[in-house]
Amino acid sequence: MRYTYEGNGYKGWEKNLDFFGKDFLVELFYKMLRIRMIEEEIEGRYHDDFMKTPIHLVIGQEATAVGACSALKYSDLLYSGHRTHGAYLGKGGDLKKMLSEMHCKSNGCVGSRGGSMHLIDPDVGMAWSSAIVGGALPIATGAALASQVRKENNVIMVFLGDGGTEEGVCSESLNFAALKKLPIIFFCENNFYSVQSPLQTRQPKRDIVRWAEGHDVNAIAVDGTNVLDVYKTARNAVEDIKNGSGPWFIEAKVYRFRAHGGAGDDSKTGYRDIKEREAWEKQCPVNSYSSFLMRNNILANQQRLDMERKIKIEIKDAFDFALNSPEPQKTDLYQFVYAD
Amino acid sequence: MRYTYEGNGYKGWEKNLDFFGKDFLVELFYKMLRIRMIEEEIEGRYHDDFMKTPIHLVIGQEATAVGACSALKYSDLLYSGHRTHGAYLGKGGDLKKMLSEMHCKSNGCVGSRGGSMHLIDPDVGMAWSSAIVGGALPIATGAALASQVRKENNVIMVFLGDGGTEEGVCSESLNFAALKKLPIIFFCENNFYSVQSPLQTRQPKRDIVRWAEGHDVNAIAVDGTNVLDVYKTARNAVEDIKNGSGPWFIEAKVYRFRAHGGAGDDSKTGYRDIKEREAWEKQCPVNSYSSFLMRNNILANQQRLDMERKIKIEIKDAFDFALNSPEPQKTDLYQFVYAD
Amino acid sequence: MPWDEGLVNSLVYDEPDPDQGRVLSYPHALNESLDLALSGDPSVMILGQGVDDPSAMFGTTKGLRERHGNARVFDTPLSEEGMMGICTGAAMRGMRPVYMHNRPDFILLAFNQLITHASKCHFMDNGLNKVPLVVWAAIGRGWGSGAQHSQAIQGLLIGVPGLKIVMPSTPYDAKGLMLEAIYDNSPTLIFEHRWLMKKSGFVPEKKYTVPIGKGIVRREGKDVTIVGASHAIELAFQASKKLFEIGIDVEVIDLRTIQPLDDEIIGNSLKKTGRLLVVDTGWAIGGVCAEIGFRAAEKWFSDLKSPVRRIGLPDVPTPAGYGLEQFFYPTADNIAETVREMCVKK
Amino acid sequence: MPWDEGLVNSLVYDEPDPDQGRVLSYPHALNESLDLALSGDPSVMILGQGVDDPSAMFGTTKGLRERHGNARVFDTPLSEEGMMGICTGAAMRGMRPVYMHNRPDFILLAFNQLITHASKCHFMDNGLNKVPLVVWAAIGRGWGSGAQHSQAIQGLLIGVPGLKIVMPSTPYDAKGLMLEAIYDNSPTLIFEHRWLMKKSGFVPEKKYTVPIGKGIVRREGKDVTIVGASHAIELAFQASKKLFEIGIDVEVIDLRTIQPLDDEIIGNSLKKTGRLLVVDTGWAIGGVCAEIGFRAAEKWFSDLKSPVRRIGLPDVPTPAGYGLEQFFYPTADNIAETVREMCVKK
Ligand SMILES: Cc1ncc(C[n+]2csc(CCOP(=O)(O)OP(=O)(O)O)c2C)c(N)n1
Ligand SMILES: Cc1ncc(C[n+]2csc(CCOP(=O)(O)OP(=O)(O)O)c2C)c(N)n1
Ligand SMILES: [Mg+2]
Ligand SMILES: [Mg+2]
Repeated sequence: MRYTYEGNGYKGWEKNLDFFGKDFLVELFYKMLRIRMIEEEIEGRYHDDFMKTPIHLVIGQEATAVGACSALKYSDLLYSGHRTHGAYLGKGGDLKKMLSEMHCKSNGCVGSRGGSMHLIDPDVGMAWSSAIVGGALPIATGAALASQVRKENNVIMVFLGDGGTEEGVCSESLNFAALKKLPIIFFCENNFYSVQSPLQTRQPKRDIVRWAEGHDVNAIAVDGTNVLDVYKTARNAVEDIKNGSGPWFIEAKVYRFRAHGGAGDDSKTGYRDIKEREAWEKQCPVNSYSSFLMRNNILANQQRLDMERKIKIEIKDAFDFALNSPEPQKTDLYQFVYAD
Repeated sequence: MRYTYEGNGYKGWEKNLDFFGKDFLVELFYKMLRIRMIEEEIEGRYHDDFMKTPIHLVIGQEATAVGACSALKYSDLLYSGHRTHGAYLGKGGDLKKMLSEMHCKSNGCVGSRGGSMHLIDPDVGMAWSSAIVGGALPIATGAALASQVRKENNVIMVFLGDGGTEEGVCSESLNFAALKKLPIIFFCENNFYSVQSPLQTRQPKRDIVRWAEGHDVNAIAVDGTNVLDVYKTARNAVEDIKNGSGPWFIEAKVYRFRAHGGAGDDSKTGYRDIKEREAWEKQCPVNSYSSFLMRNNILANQQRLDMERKIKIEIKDAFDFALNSPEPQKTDLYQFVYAD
Repeated sequence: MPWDEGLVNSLVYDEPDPDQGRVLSYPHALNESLDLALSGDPSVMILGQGVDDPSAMFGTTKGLRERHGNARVFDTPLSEEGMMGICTGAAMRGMRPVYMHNRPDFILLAFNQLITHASKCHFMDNGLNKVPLVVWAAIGRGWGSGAQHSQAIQGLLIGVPGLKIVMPSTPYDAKGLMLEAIYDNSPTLIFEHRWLMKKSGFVPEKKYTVPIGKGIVRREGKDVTIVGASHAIELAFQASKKLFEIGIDVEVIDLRTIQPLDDEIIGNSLKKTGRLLVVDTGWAIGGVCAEIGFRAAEKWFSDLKSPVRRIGLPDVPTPAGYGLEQFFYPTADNIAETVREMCVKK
Repeated sequence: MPWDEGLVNSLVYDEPDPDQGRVLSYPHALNESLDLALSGDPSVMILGQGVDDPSAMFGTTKGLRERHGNARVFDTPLSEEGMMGICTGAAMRGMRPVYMHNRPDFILLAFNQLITHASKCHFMDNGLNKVPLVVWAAIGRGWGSGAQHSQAIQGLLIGVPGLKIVMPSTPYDAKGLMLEAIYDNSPTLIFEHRWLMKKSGFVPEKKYTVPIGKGIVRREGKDVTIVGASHAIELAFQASKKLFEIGIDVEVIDLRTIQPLDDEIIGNSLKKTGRLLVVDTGWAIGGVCAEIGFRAAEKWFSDLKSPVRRIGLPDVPTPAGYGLEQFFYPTADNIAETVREMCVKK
């Protein structure tokens, strides 16, 4: 086992719950549960072969998506890399448009032209994503520049992985953001792997957050399995930025329970220890938060079951919608090469 | 005045001179003086138009070239960016070959094909340079990798400017060097400007050395006008690396007394304060060291005059050699596109 | 560089006729267009290494920061890939950045953002976002530029879907095409040639545009068609004068933009002359020359009376030294000689 | 991806004839060549993202680290530009790196090191240093690759002096050209096609090489010459079968390497057929198709009986969705139809 959980779970949070209000706490749970269930349904149906698209599941990484996005308003913009599902749903992206995209339908969020690594929904501020590692970082930074020049008073957030920090453009983006004191949060989901390559074969032993700090951005590490930690950290960053702090870099340590891409886990191929995954599954962001809420009488078991039923229906409807949506036509291919 | 000298001159060094021996101390001076005089001669002749090549003078930056290179053996390799003159001469490059190159002659160090930004002399370990900012950094890192794989037990040094640290590839190179614990020294001459752009329009306020440290390389800042400080720092790094420390990053603060390129200073155009340059000229690496040596009776005035006479002759001979060297032929153009 | 300034200054350009109207230098024409764009639209911004320094990017950006402020006219870090992405991201959010480079060579650092991002966003986004971005660079030559500071990369980019590529040859076009590029909603590259910076010409004061995708016949002729853009037009002109003296009447087509390419103007000319020589400032192989020659042999095959020919850079890197450089670049004499050959061999 | 695996598996390749000799899969052939190279020369090293992971770069690098150690076979950070420079620097110091990429798209991040450094070192250095570097990548198609994971960038690189570009079409060539590329002292790119990974064929066990710069006639014919490389040869073959049924006899030339280009083999064929169709897996505009077509119209103009034609990717980015993708890629039917047209219109 190379990478172990080093957080404290929800220890200490019991005393601080009034800070949020019960509805909000339950809502965070609902959002995580919804993402988990959507991802499991996608995974379950993947072998039906109707979704002719790569998938990069966020099962295990729901707390980062939900915690970080919940700190944003609609007018704040979110950018992401290839692992889009959590970002898109966390920011409030339309599930039907998402599933249509994944079914290559013409009413997909980008008309089946972008695929699952390019889920965007400008209506809710899910602004853009790139399938190129690090590719969205300067683009998000440019959005922050535009916000600053146009005095739009919003915050930009961009998701990246541990691998994303290895691209030179990440350093360039941090430098420019720090130079101009741009309103941007670099939110790094450090899940210790890039595809099947462990962090230790790609970076020296030092915390990513320390590397980021050298760029003169505000930087902090957070337990990425703990939605309250993530939310609080992101919210503080957002407020700080509104007060002119300039950019933040947040490193959230987290684990993906499935393969890099596709359905199922591939730990058995040997690139990581199955025990490592199992140990992290004990910190499952959905279940650990659920238990915490139940322990504190904020969530009841029946309530969770009701939620599940509701979400199941939503998901089924959305799949039906996607499956029955129209195919793109040949003439669509030649659209939008140049902009009018 | 944006950038002021913050060093201590040679204060404290009086008590530590035995460490080196007199000959060595004088030799350092001789090397700096030689570079200064060569540069001044190049500058003086530049308007004759026989050197049809850009020039990037190192007048003001002699202590870094000489101090750093003096810590290297011939088998250690040096790489550099566009500002090659100091590196080439510091590493022991052949002056005639250098001037022939600058006169576009076929016996130039690279046959007039590379020009003044590509002065290399593999015979003395002046391995390579690139006219692209940051371009030599990964190439030097690759040389360090080759040394490690082939167990060559030498050290690689690469010169870069403050601007070079802004290229993403600098971060990528540091990361890889740290990851593999490569035997390499990144020697950054921070002269506060990239062409006419001051550091403050390109980087946030934080020391470059702090940025480098974040990559988990050993890092240290040094007074780049003080040849003894530079030498000692570089030598320590070399020894450390031989003991398996992995890479070093050295930031030497220094000032160029002339324009970015070409002859003469261009401060009067207004991009920097003439007073700023004048203040730094008081820290002239050649003169401050000369005074220091004379104060300590290690160098006599007559000795300096003798040196100057000797160097003058060498320079004149080398220019004569270059001017009388053969021109390349048309057929040369088609050589070495592919390697045999 | 003294020798080099001399060399470039000694280029013989036709003296502009002041009766035509106001005469401006090439950089001044560009400066005026940037100034007009900044004044007319608060979303325009000009950035690049040294755009606000005393050299002012060959003079093209002189005074712009003073007049329009540091928020919209600013120097950048040495981070070409990052800044290309930053421009793209800002453009998607409603800005109209003009990102300027001393040399096209530096754009090669940013090919991932340019080719895999900027050019594709509008398509991938199903039209949701636009990227009204202008990327500007001046092709280097002389000054000992050498292999790493002289690359003319238009040939590498001509095949990339979604990009527009502009290569003006006169101060008039430089101004009008810059304004058109800024107003265009697709990412557009403008490749100037450093030697054109010494040119002067008639430039109207008002805001005007030159359309992207339309070429212009610079000289009418009946024997051979020379197609090119930018500095190549200058060479073609000089050659056409020499050729006229020996009875060969050349038509010179200035493409102005090489993507989209004005097929019609080439086709019409070939119908008349039946002979094509393509001249480009970039590598001859696989670039602009090859593309235009191919189209001729595909679309106007039956009009062709002799083999298509091309003159670009030979298949070697640029040597730094002045001596070798003289053997490297095409000249008006090369062009004239090639055209003569084309007319002899029937 | 299940659907995609199915799609690729359903490709109909000719069954190799086991009487010819040992049959290997395409990745296995590559694996064998890498293994032989590592065994035969301590300066060879294999690196790239995931080369030592269980997926082993389509299986091509399986077992290499175990057999040859982590010093010479290793995974890399996600730093394409940096690693390209690191390979170049190591190559100049006597190593022979093979730097592998899942997709050519990722090489675009490293164009500065590849084009402005690796390709020019030997020239700029006046021969003092050599760069025996191999850069390998498999062109993506299907799998919802989309605009950012499907680019076939050979057309962008064909004009860059100093690079060699190899595009094999059979397991035999994949092995022989890989070994040749490793022994070559110039930077050499190998572009595989992901769909060829499913192919099997005759592959001798011994160490052998296939020369760079020489094409091969895969099918003799007298009516039309189809020129291409890599996966395009498969399509040309399928088309040639259909065409034979309607009386059109196609000659298929597999270039094997597109830089240097085997002019002779093309010229000889055109002397016979007088008709040229170029097929490429990259964008049709400004790339391999344009270059070869241009050469035909320049060098063998008098042999040509009909306009040169090309089939490459249309001038649009790749759509991710399977539906649109079907309209995007060339097919054997497109090729057959184009050839038929060429033969009809005299
Ligand atoms: C520039 C680039 N290099 C390589 C890839 C292939 N790739 C796709 S996702 C991925 C892993 C990235 O790891 P990380 O950033 O940690 O994100 P994670 O998948 O762990 O969420 C890689 C290497 C790519 N898409 N882009
Ligand atoms: C990639 C790249 N961008 C821009 C340039 C143009 N350029 C040449 S030297 C230089 C200044 C570099 O500054 P620095 O690294 O601080 O070195 P200094 O000149 O101060 O020694 C610049 C911007 C270049 N050569 N390469
Ligand atoms: Mg990761
Ligand atoms: Mg500097």
